Amino acid sequence: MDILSLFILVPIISITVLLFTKNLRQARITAMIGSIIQLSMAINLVFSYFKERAVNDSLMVFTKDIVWFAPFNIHYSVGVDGISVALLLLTSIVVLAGVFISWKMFDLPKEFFISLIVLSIGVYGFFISMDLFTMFVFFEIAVIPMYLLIGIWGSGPREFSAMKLTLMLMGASAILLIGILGIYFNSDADGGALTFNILEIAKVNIPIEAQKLFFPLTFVGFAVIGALFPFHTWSPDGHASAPTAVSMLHAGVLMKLGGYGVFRVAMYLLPEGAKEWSWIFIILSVIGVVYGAFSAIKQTDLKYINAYSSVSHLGLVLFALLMLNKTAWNGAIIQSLSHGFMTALFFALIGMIYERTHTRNIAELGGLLKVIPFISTIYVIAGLASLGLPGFSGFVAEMNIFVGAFQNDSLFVRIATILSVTVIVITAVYILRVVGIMLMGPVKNVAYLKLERVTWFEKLGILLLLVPIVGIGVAPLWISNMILESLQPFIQGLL
Amino acid sequence: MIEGISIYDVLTLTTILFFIGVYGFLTRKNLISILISVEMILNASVVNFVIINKYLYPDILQGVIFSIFIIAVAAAETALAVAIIINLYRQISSVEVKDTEVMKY
Amino acid sequence: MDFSNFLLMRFEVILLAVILLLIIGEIFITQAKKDAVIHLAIFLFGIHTAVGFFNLDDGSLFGGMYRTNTLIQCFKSILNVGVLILLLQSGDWIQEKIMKHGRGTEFFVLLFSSLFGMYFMISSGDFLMFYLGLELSTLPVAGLAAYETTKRISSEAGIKLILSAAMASGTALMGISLLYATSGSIYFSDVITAISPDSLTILGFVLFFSGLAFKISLVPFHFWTADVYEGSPIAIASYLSVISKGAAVFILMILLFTVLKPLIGIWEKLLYIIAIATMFIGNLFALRQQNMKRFLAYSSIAQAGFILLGLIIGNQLGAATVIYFVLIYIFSNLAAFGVVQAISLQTGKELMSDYEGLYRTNPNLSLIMMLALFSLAGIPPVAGFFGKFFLFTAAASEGYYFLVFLAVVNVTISLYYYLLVVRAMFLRKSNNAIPYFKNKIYMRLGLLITVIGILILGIYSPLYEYIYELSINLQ
Amino acid sequence: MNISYIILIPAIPLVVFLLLGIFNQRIKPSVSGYVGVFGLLASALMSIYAAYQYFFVSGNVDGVFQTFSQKTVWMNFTDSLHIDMGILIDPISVMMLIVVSVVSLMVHIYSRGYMKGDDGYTKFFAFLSLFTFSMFGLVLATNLFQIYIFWELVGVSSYLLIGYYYTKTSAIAAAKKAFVVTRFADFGFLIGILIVGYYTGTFDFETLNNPEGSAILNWASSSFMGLSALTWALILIFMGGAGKSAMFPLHIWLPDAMEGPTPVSALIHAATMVVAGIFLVARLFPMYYFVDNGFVLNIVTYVGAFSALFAAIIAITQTDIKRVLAFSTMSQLGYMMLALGVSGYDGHEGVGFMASMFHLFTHAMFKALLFLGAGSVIHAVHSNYLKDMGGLRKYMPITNTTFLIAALAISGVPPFAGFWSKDEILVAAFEQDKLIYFVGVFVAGLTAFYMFRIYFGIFWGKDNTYEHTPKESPLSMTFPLLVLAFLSMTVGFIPFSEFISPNKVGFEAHLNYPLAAVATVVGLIGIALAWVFYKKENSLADKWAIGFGMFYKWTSNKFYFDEIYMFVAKKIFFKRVSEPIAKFDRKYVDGTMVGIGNTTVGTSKKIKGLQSGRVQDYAFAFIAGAVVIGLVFIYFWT
Repeated sequence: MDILSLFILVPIISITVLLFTKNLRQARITAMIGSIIQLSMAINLVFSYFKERAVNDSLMVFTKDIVWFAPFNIHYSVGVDGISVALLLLTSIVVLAGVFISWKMFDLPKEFFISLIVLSIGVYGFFISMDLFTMFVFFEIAVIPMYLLIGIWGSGPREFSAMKLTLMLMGASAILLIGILGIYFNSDADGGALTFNILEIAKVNIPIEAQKLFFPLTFVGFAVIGALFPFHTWSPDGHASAPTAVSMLHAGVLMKLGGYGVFRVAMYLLPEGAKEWSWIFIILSVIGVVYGAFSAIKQTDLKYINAYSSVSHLGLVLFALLMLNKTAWNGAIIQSLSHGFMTALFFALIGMIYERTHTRNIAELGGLLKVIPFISTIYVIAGLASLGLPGFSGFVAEMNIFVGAFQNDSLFVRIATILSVTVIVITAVYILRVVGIMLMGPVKNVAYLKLERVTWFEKLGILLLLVPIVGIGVAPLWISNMILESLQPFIQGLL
Repeated sequence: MIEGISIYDVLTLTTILFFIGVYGFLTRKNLISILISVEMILNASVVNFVIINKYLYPDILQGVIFSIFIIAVAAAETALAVAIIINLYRQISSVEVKDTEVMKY
Repeated sequence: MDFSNFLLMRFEVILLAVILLLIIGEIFITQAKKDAVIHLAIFLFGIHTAVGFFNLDDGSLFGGMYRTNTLIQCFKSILNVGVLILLLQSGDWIQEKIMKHGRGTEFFVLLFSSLFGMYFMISSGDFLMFYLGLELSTLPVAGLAAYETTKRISSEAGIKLILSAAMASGTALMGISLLYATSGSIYFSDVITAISPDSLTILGFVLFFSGLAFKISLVPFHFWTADVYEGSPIAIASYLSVISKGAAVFILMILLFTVLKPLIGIWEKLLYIIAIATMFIGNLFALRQQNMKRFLAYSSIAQAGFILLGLIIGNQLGAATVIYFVLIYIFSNLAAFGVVQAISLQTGKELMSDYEGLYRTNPNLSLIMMLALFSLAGIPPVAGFFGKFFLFTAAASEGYYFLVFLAVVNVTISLYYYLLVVRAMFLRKSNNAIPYFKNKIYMRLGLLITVIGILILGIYSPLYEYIYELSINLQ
Repeated sequence: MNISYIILIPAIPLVVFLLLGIFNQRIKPSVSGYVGVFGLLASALMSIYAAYQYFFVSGNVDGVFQTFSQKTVWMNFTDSLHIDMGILIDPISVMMLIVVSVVSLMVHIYSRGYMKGDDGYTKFFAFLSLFTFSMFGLVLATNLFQIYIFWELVGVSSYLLIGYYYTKTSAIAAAKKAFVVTRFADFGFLIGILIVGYYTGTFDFETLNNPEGSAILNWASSSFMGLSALTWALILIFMGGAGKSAMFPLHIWLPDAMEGPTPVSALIHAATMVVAGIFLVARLFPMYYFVDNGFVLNIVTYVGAFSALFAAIIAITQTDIKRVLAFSTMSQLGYMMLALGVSGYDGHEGVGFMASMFHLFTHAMFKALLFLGAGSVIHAVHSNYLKDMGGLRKYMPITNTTFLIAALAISGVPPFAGFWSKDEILVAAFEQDKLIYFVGVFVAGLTAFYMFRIYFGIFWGKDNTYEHTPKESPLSMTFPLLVLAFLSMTVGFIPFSEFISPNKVGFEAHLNYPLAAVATVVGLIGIALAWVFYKKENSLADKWAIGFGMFYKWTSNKFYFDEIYMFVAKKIFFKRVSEPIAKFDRKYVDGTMVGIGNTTVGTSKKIKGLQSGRVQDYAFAFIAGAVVIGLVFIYFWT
């Protein structure tokens, strides 16, 4: 078994074991052990990657290729570069944190953890796939458990939200499907065989006309899950209704599939299409960036705030990807990671606050710093990270994006860049608004004085997420180098 | 081959027969009448087969054989339909089409 | 004369033997042990199915009226497997509801006769054999649809089916007669060479096509479907939706790809329009169904629309994807119908609202239902996804991107209503949820097979490769 | 010169911060105070040692002060653009090290007394350490991006410290305001950095500031809307500096920032962080001077001068003593900006630059002293308002004396520190622009007036009766006062021009006696007026206030700038932008998506009649379908 396929296999084993668990205790411990194994595998992968990279300078390492559907030339083909490695690490951390946060999932615990792990299989598979078909399969595997997770364990208008989210994402994947088929049937342009393999297709010069036609489909297909304006509306409702761990995984990991897919498929395989269409998507993504931030200002539900902030932050990812240069791409990937950790952390904290106070309406909360200092302090830190404070990962990402975007010297892009830089101000406004209203101020409800202090598993979950945020923020060079190195061939493909 | 009658005349006749059957099917209120109309539709094609065979391809009797089978099958079909109609009649004491509209939308 | 030639008709011969054995058996089985008929039927049919897997030579009989090849055998085996699952699933129902009236044997005889007709339909080498097969496959089903003689809607379903079927066969015959007029022969092998796209041929083709489209329930020839499914016993609805439809798809494919190949310019346009109409109408009607049988009926109409995406390209790839899809569809739909049947049998409830809270009382059934629905919707990793993906790939291979686009839009719509069922079962909690019950062995076996099929068929790629190789026969 | 040990100067506060921050709950308050103080003491000693080394031992080679730097790549953007982390040692950074470490040390010591018994004692010291670390990082920055990073960090420390009393609504609002307003300024700063990075290909100060370097020589290579790109960049960078240094019109956060604990106001909002803007312009001075022939410096001058005047006028009418000091700070910062703006580059022309730094240095001492003194008073009477004070000289002799020294220093009375630096500024202004000079002199008079207004108001004036008799503060608080008072008296004698100049070559600066005399006289007049108005309790001030009428009202309301900003923020951005967007999102964007779903379901309902249930209708559809399709194919598609 190769090192990457284990990422699929171990969760499957976890699920199999979970099927035989009897109660919450057994279920969560099984899930935890499974996730810890995953995390250690991911960490191991990082180190092995560096080792392998030193001796192997092919685009993807640890590749494994098995023919699956020969008539279609579909392969089960996996491999990673620095970008996937980073995202795999993100996933494994967020999943483990999610398990910790769901420590007290009393309702149907077994099913909950199974769905959660199925979701993670989809994500892992997506990140390691080098074959468009398997990539698409894993993409859908990742999306569908959301319906159950939100629908069964959610709150509020959970059925509606779950349905909306699922349908919009599946609708997007439907569009994506056409894009993928379009790429597939043009992959023989240079006389070779039709193929789904990304690396093979990248070597082919897909006809310009086809690129122009299929780029928008591929882009939109992926970008919907990355909350591209105006297709982002599944996200606020979905996040608001989802249980904590699911919001974490969804915003933290699942939404990254969008950016990653855009990058790996749309940009890499259809560069001419990207150049042709980038202007319209730049406009949309900048609207998303500013618009998400402005919307967040007016929200009163914590989860909505965070959801709109995700729209804004992920808008930056898409924006950066459209800049078509290394620095911005690097920023986009780091932003993906950083947003993944940050937003997962946020949702975790919101979940803890909700569990204690039974409200997410900031108007009803107040003075939490006094009653639950640990959670509140971390919330402030997460907030600061979110508004791009140096020393946290968000800053590194944003600066890369801005500097990268500024390398592009058309006036249009300049204006777009400057507009998107405004988020550093708007973000500050909505983050500080929440901090001011919810955490500071007098304690609004006497019942809050008796709130339960933070528990060990919650602390563990929080720390898991906080460490990488600070880690990337303080010493960005290693991760940035890992990513930059992997970006090189993509840039060459573009030029 | 019938003197003085071209194949077109016969085909026109069968077409008319076919559409009479269709018309009957669409307008009769009684299930039995509908069944009779179906017979007309089938018979239109029976005549068709025979005429085409006779006029165009008189060497091999494919069409004629075909028409025999059609008659046989039509009989079976009618028998079954009548059986079902009788069963329906036992339950609702009616063979009107409008009484078979319980399931819709 | 060498009778060994008749071994080419092994499927038909054995099935006929099974039918006769059952009829004879009925004479000897005492009233007290009537249930033995069920075991006997299932056992015999199981043997028949197993024998069907053994290899058989290609060849033809009766001067080309009957022909067989590996692909056709494959079809027949697929149908056999479907019928076997169906028998397993409906064994309990027959025992409890039909045997009381002492009409068990007839049920099997009629069912097998219909299957017998399908064999001939698929194997037909000329229009006459085709017509006979078609009628033989339809008429017994009409009887079966009206089998629950005490239920008004059952009779209504029967009458609707037989009248519509008569209309359809009348139209189809008219079409065949016109084709006969233009080509001069009813033998397929002659038709291929003689046919050309002139007006009369086109008219004949369209009329003929409508007869088959009726069986596949393509829009606008689909209207009988929902009513008949709802009224008939679930076993029959299930049979109509998978076996009958599957057989019709096979023969339509054979005809289009071989006999009517010269008309491809016509039928690809025809299929294009009808595919779109079928998908949309099926899905839009399915959206608001409450009765599970009716719901599955519309869903099966929509699925038929998807099948056309594979047919439209008219080559090996299309054939392979269609067969593969039908195979998967049989398993998925049988699983869904199986669950509906199990619940209906135990509680008599068939409405979606009755399913609320099902997961908390009957988790296994709910899971099977969910897998089946996901497979129908096309969600990986269950088989339906692969079937649909390949169909779309097939359509896209000839540049039908817009059609694929509409199809994927429809996948999304269909996902909505499949999720409605999932919602009822998993998301809702209900005080009067269907209480826990245990199924009998046949039903469990039947469901188990479908589940295994749903889980394995997609991922296990050699199967598709095998079908793909067989499909070369249709070139 | 070996500069590697200098890294410890910021590192120690960082370690202290992490220590106190992480073990916040477990550490005893008394211990945490000592940890903070001794940590900073070490930093301060090292700073002084470094200054000694630099200025007197090894920094000066052939009359030119050398620049030493040590850096390591922190983040790569492109092949040429990268963020370095490191330390840059040149005259102004060494000077700033002294300022920051000394004032911070004093504030740390002072806080041990001032914050005694507070719940968040440890947290407070942690934040102070964080701030100190960030400030050190800022002054030692080797490149634009590094300075931006620490710029943000001081901003957030400021946020945390202003909002230290987090249960007080006003403190929360003030903290938020401070952060958002400076963030808005940083928006400009960041874009400026981006422009610089793109057009010069470097962020590094040494490269950028080199007068013979390509960055400066090619400043005109690209232009945008009539100005060169670099000019725009410098304007935007100045915007960042103006935000941090509370220049008009980005000053509105500074008065509100007084909601923080008084030691914080002394450290951050008087002595160190607010001068970061001045420091930034000074740091990039060669660029400002050479690019576009100093065009941007004109802006700097006028913004500085206007802010100085504007703030001084407002300061007269405020009744909260900390706010008076805040506006005074703003006014003095304007002074420094102004001085930078009028400065030249070579030799004696660089007197403005030198004066600005000099004033920065002296101002840090006496303004910190003023704030700490005010804190001592507030500590004693538990109120910020002038009306609750009066006659305190009897109760608090040390505070009284030190406050007086500081007031004299800021008023420019010789021989106190302020006199020397202010004189240099006026000299520079006089040589450059007479109008600016007169503004400067006028502001000097106003400064003396309002400063003595509060001095008399606090320590003389009416004899208030107090519920709790005010007591002199403990030694931990008076000790820093005494130290700073000593410094306020003496630092003016430092021959600053020999150490600090734009081109890093020392020069001789002489006292310009006529100008010095004018300034001193104006200052004394201000003091005298204050004496008349406020020495004894009388109604003169009120009469005059009524005399000024509208003007007084406008002034005491700070010219309604808060209200304007509030209007823009609340009424325009919240109500007219944010709210409509939020609604638009729900109603139209989301509405469209939901609408698509509803339309589908609606269509489904509408067409249900097709399935009528009547078998004849089905047959009709069947036959009509077949016939229509057939005819269409025959007549249209063959």
